Amino acid sequence: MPNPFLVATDSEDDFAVIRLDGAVDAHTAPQFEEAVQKVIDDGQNNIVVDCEKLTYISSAGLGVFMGFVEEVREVGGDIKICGLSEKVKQPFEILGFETLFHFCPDVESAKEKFSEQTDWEAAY
Amino acid sequence: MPNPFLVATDSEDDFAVIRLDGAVDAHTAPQFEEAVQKVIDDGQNNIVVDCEKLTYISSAGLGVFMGFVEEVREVGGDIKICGLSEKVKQPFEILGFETLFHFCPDVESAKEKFSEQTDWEAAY
Amino acid sequence: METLERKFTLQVPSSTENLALIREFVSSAATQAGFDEKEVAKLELAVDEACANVIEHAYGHDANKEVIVRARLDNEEFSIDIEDTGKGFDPAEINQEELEQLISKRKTGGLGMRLMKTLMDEVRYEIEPGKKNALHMSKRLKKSD
Amino acid sequence: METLERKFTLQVPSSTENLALIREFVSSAATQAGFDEKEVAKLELAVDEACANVIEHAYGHDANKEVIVRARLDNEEFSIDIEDTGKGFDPAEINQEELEQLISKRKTGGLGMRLMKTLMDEVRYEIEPGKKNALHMSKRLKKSD
Ligand SMILES: Nc1ncnc2c1ncn2[C@@H]1O[C@H](COP(=O)(O)OP(=O)(O)O)[C@@H](O)[C@H]1O
Ligand SMILES: Nc1ncnc2c1ncn2[C@@H]1O[C@H](COP(=O)(O)OP(=O)(O)O)[C@@H](O)[C@H]1O
Repeated sequence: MPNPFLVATDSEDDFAVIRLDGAVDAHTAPQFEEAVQKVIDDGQNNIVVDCEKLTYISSAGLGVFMGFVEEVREVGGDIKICGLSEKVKQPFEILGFETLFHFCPDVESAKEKFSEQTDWEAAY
Repeated sequence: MPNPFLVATDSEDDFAVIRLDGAVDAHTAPQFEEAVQKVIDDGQNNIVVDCEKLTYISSAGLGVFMGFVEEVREVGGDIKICGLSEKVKQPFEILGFETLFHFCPDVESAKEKFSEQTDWEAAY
Repeated sequence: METLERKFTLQVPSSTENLALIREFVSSAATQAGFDEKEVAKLELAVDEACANVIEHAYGHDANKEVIVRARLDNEEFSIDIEDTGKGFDPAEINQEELEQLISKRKTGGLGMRLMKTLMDEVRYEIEPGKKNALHMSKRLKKSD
Repeated sequence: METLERKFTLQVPSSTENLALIREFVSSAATQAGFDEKEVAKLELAVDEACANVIEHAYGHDANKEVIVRARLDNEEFSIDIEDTGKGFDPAEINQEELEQLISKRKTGGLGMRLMKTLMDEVRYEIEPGKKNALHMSKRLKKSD
């Protein structure tokens, strides 16, 4: 198969970094969802999703960001998205994710972004 | 498209190295054939075909080796094949290429192989 | 100018496992139509969304059913037809909520049809309940400016 | 044990440009059948050879014609059917020369059918000249030892 999908989670400092490798579609989104759920269950709400090796994402994958972000923001955490290529960024842009999520170039800048206070409530 | 095909030719010392990148099938074999023809037209008969980045080869690609090797051997040259992965090696093995061609791990060892005298005539 | 017409058809079991192949199929046909990499990615996404809906909503993940994707290209446009014989639905009744609403309701779905409409020039459903549900989408090759 | 049956069909213009997609198609279906990477590569190659023959010999590179590949998998085997309506030929009359001969005659072809026969467990042609030429190939999933 052309696109084996892999998801790996690391604890780095005070953050959970979830790395997506391959394509997130309706077939593989459940694995991504499970990874986010596990991080939250473990009490970590500062989540960076590293998309550097993400080759594709459909609405099933975008839905994972949508479904969890409120929950972590309520307790002062966030889900930051980093490393998106121009091509993979398209669906995020089309649906207006950039006004409701922080996009960062890499994991380091995503971690730094957590120190900024953002009033997401005002956005929706 | 998943497999763009590239062929690049370099003159290295007294050898022409033809590097195949991608899949050689009935669609792309003519580009490979053209590259070999050009090398021979330029008077170079010591040819190394570097298959390190070759992901696939069908009989159309194998036919290029078959069609030219006699011509270069007649004038004391050869076509050596190097860098084949286990997977891509399969069709060569099935058809018995290893008794009629030299397979080498890399370009350097293929070049060295030219100093050995091989009586290919005895093989066919 | 020569009129070119090319048809591609793919029929696979109705399982999300086959979405990757469906995207390869669209990518091949769209690349031959002359779309650039970014446009090809859009077409792949639109067809993936449409087929994911068939697999999930029309056939409820029953892999004994089949998804059929037809692509057609000529000098002017690239079109896609996807048919299902599932339960059907009324596209006009689908309430397309804003991303903000979806997030505050913690929804994980509801974006597919919006994506399809944004990505393609034309998206048209023909629903004949109990018979067949047909989706036609198209994209022009060269935008008239 | 549950009997599983899955069918995959791909129909594309008769052009070597589509061989890459044909291989992706076979790779997807064969991977779902449970073949390992090396076996999948063999199936891709056998089907590529068969389709290249249809595109070149049956249809003489006329891209207005179409190549249809059907794959079927069940618990026991993976089978492929490829049909063409081209001029046909008599497989029994094809003189399969040894590699040595081909090389000394500077031939660039003549290996495809030998590859197919080695790669698959079964290769069977049914030629009805002027009507249709059908090729059936299959490979067992688990070799009986
Ligand atoms: N082919 C289909 N058959 C039946 N219902 C469908 C089909 N396509 C879409 N729908 C309905 O339209 C709704 C919205 O679809 P969509 O915007 O793609 O979001 P999602 O699939 O994430 O729910 C689906 O939830 C479903 O009820
Ligand atoms: N589908 C087909 N229709 C017509 N002729 C065919 C077909 N398949 C094979 N052949 C004939 O059989 C010959 C041998 O085929 P093959 O072993 O694949 O080698 P090659 O295609 O390189 O010639 C071809 O040259 C052709 O004459």
